[in-house]
Amino acid sequence: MFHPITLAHYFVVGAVLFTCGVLCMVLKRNALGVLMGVELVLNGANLNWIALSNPALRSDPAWAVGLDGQLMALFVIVLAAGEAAVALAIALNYYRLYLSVDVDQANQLKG
Amino acid sequence: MVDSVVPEEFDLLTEEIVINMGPQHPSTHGVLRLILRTDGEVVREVQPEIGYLHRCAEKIGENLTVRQFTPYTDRLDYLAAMNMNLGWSLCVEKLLSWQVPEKCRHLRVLMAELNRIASHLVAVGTYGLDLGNFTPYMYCFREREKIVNLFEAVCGARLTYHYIVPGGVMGDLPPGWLRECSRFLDQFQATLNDLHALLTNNYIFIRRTAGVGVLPLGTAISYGCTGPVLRASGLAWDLRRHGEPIYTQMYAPYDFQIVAPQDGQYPDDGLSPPVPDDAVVGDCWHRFYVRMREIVQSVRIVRQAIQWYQEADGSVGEPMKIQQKLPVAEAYLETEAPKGQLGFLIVGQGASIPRRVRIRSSSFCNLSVLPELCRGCLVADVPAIVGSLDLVLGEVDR
Amino acid sequence: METSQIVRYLRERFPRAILGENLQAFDPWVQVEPAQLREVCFYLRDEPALRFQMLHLITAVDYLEKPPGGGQGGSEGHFEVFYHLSSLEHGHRLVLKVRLPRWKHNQPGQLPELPTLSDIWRTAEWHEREVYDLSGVCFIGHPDLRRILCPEDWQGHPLRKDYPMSHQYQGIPGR
Amino acid sequence: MSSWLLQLGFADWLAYGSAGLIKAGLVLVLVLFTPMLALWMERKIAGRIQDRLGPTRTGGRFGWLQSPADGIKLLMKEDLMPAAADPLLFRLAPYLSFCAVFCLFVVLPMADGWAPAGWDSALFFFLAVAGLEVFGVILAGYASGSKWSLFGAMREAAQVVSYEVPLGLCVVVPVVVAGSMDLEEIARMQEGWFTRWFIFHDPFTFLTFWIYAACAMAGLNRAPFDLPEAESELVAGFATEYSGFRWAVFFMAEYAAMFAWSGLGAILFFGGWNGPVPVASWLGLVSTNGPLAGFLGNLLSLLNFLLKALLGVTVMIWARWTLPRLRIDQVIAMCWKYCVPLATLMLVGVVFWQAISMEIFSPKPTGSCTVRCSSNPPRLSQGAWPEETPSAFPLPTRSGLASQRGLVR
Amino acid sequence: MNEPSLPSILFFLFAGLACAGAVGVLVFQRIVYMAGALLVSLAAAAGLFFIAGADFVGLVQLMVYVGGTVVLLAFGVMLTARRNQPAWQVPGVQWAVGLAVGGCLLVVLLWTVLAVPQWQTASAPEAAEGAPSAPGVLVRSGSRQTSPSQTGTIGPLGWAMLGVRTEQADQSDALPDVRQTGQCGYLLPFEIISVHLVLVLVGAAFLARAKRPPEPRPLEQGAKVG
Repeated sequence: MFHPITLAHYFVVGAVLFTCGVLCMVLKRNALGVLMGVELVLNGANLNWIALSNPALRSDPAWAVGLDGQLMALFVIVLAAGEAAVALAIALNYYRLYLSVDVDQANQLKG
Repeated sequence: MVDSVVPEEFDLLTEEIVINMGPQHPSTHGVLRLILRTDGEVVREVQPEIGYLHRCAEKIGENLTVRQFTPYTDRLDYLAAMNMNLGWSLCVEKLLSWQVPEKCRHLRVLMAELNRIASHLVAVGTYGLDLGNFTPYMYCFREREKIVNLFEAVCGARLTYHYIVPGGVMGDLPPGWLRECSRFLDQFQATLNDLHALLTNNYIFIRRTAGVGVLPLGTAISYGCTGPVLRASGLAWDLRRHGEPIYTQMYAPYDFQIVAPQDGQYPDDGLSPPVPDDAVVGDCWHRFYVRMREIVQSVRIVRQAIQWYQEADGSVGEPMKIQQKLPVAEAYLETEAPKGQLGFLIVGQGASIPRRVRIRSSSFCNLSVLPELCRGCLVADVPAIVGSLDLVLGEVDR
Repeated sequence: METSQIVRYLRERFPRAILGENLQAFDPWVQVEPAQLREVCFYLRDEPALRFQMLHLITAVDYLEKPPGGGQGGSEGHFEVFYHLSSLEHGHRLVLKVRLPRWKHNQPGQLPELPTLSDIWRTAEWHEREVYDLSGVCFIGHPDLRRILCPEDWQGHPLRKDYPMSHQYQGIPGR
Repeated sequence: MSSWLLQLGFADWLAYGSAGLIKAGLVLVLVLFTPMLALWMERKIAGRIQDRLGPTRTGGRFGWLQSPADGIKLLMKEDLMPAAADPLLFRLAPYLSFCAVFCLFVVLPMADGWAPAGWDSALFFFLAVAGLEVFGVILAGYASGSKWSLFGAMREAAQVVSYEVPLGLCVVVPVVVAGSMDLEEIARMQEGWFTRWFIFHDPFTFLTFWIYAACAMAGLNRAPFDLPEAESELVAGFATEYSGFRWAVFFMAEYAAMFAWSGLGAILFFGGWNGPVPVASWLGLVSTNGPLAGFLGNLLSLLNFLLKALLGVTVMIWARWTLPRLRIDQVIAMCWKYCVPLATLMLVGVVFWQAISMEIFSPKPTGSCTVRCSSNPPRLSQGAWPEETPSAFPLPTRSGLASQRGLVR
Repeated sequence: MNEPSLPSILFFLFAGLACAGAVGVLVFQRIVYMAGALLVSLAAAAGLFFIAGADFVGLVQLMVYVGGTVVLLAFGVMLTARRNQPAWQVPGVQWAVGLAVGGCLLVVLLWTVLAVPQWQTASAPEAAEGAPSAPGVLVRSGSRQTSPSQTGTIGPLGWAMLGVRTEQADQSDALPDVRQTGQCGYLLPFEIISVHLVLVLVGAAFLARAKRPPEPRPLEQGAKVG
């Protein structure tokens, strides 16, 4: 079960990260906490991409996605950085208005 | 719906915070406390809180004879104790209508100007320190040590001299002292050149000080700013020339310039570098530069004083008696101390103990302009501005 | 300008505000009526021939006359507040004196009052705070009149002649 | 070393684990030793600059024991933590900084083959890990519960994140010249006389070095860019509330990072371990003449490298004791208004230089593959997966054992 | 087979850290602790990338995510966190519901993962004993002939960004015909993302700016400094 490392191992870790991220997004009231949840979700997905790219981890290597997986992961990382920047800018703007980053109070679209 | 909408929007940063700068802070030159209200790095307001070094000097003055009070004046601006002694002594002499011998006058000028050099050296050195440059500080203190050694040879003390007293000075110069003093002056200009290279002409230094903390002349006068702070704002006003006769007669034979920018330029002294383009009259750079140039002028005066002292005949005066009675009158005299105009007011009541002693502290007035200067500057500019005012908290708090 | 000339200007302009003068003193002074102090000061600052741009110092002097025999009491006497002015433009100096009762309405504890000059000369802002702190003169209209040198919770005004020397502050023994 | 252990019959995890631990120990010695040396140098150099002597008596002469003495003093100091501090993060922060700096040394080759972990993306690893140091500082500033610390942390965050951009652009310039991100490879390409050093390669690399030097000092928070700990403004910035050992850890991290960045500059621009004159090859001290000759040559190289890195540290010390401090807006403006555009210009320039020189001179195999391959894609040799499974990560596979590189070959 | 190998030890170390960090982000209430836990989780994920042979992606993860995004988050935390912040307690019911749903999600995911037998065995016996090997490292870039042992994904990834898929080319010297093989690189996505990033950064900077300058408020008299 613990040896050798297979795709399933990676998927389990990815699933845990993904679930924690989703729960974070749902359960946190702090806007930055929600943002961290998003990062976790993306990271869990990335882990799957990376694992899928490696043919040695599975018994049917022909189905491995190869370098495309790594490229996808790269794009996800870079886009996540941009997303974080925008989300942070929004959070700061929001904080400026309400002196708080509680998303439960964010119920109007007016700036 | 949230009603607690804050109407203001700030540039990039969010919440205003109130910070305590001091009384234990490396760049407040003693125990000054500044309350900063900042928005991120931008200072919205500065509120100085003073009094941490208050030693009731005026109250003490009401309980001692004027002769006994002389050592207490040392403790005001402890970096320029000679000038403090001088101001007090002249004020007492004004109240008593005394004249000291000519030789004594030249000796006093010699001491006062040497001490002005020492005080300005500390100001310049610590200003470099405020801007993050440690090395000029060591150079300045090395030179100041030499001056302090000279003072120690004269009066035995290195900080609180109690040398110039009402009626004269405590004693004549020891043999060989003038030669030592001349030797000091001869090697001194090299240090000034180093300081110009490290600070005055340094690009970063200029960027940190030029245009920062600009003090317009009208504001400076209204706040009672004096000394280099006033002169850096463009007014050639120096009590050594514009003061009361009992003071100006001391300096009458001496040839020196009043250092103040006229249309952004200074009279040429042949030793100092030119003014950079970025500098605005009244900014931190000019306040610093005025002190650098005053050092040069003081060196000139000291050289002349050595000459005059040697040529003068007679005694160096006699310290007044402790129980000297004062008339029922008041006398106020201001002198040009290194930090600005230092004034003493003595209200006599017919006894040897005065009714009231009042001290006009130059640093006190210079500090009071700080909230005006710091409005809207950056946090990093606050030490730059405070340092350029050259405060000594012993004089502010008295 | 000679001090006598300045006084003549003032007497012409404010015949009733000038209560006295001494031109033979070391520092010639004129005594001003407290109620008209602000007008006089505005005039001194703004009149082109006078131009007293700089206020050097504000001093309160306590002229408490000790009662003969050294007994208690001592509400006799008065306060004098000195204003040292000078003109950088004309190079002349003047001292204004204002005479005040030691206590307002002669009731101990009530601080005597003066109009503030802090909007005429910004120097006055801190100096008036200091006078208030140490001598106990209340300046009406001052924007921020609170203690400056003594702690906020200090009791009394130390430069008054009848100030009782406290032997402790906040439980800290004084001597 | 790991191969040697494997030959002794250790299990692979044990062999690699112990080899890794030994290498980590050696790196740790280096990381602890260089701050001591740099600190002593700083004291002596600052003393000389300021017309005084610096330490003279500790350890007999020259005060050479001053740094250990300081360390012992710091260890014996009371360990204070403000009541408002966050206990966990406050304790954690210095070690985080230190770990990041420690990792910088992992890929730094001290001589040919003498890198704790040689790696073809070593330079990228260096940059990535260098960005982590800031996190310890931010946590320290936040966890201290002091406004000055918070100010310092915010300055640090703004400054370091900003300067990562021009630094990244600057280090790409030698990469373009070398066509490799492997620090060992880059250094190996500068063998021979000092004219082969990349700083003399073309005008663009020459200018890039100066941008790199300024940006590295700014990224390291060394004066005149030491705003996060500006003592005349922020008391001590993020380190205000730290004392004793934890402060010493921060301090060591700073000095070790100085050394690491100087070393990187030496590798990228000054030939790495190669001396200005190829003395080692004249003397025959190359590995082709036997392992002993190679070892002696590497010792010489190590000396070379250390001297170059220490020279960089000296320059930083010299600047610190000469220049006033900049203001935060000036620092950030310098980054975005001058350093980034200039570095970009240098990058573009060096690409064109390479392209043109490729056209003029005969293409060398070590030249820029980018240029060559854009017109003529490389020969695409197909590796034999899964029969032969080379690893990307220098983690071991049995098949790749023979080429495992270690601190000692 | 039962002998532990270094890669698997490292895998479980990093996997444990990543999961612990993720759970930490979920359970911590203080935002700074959450940021710290996120840092641990992301850094550990980078380690997992290394083990999976994606060294370049791992480094990018370290540099961009850990060194950039988390620092940015920490910056946001410092700007918005206040010391006497009211504890934003999420009601227990919400927690319970959230955990139940999340648990279900996790179970479904795990069930899916474990349903595919091919995913539970490694392919190459060598790889099973040693490290899992990378697919993208089969080709070295042209300049790396000098040290044949050095492999990496940097070269292939770089080529892929430029539109050339080196690892998918066949043995022949000829260029793979893009239209024939259906393989193409990522030049267009790369460009799109570059432009996208620029726009995002400009937008973020615009969003974060203030609209009008603030009016200075007077300091309260004798303000108590906390």
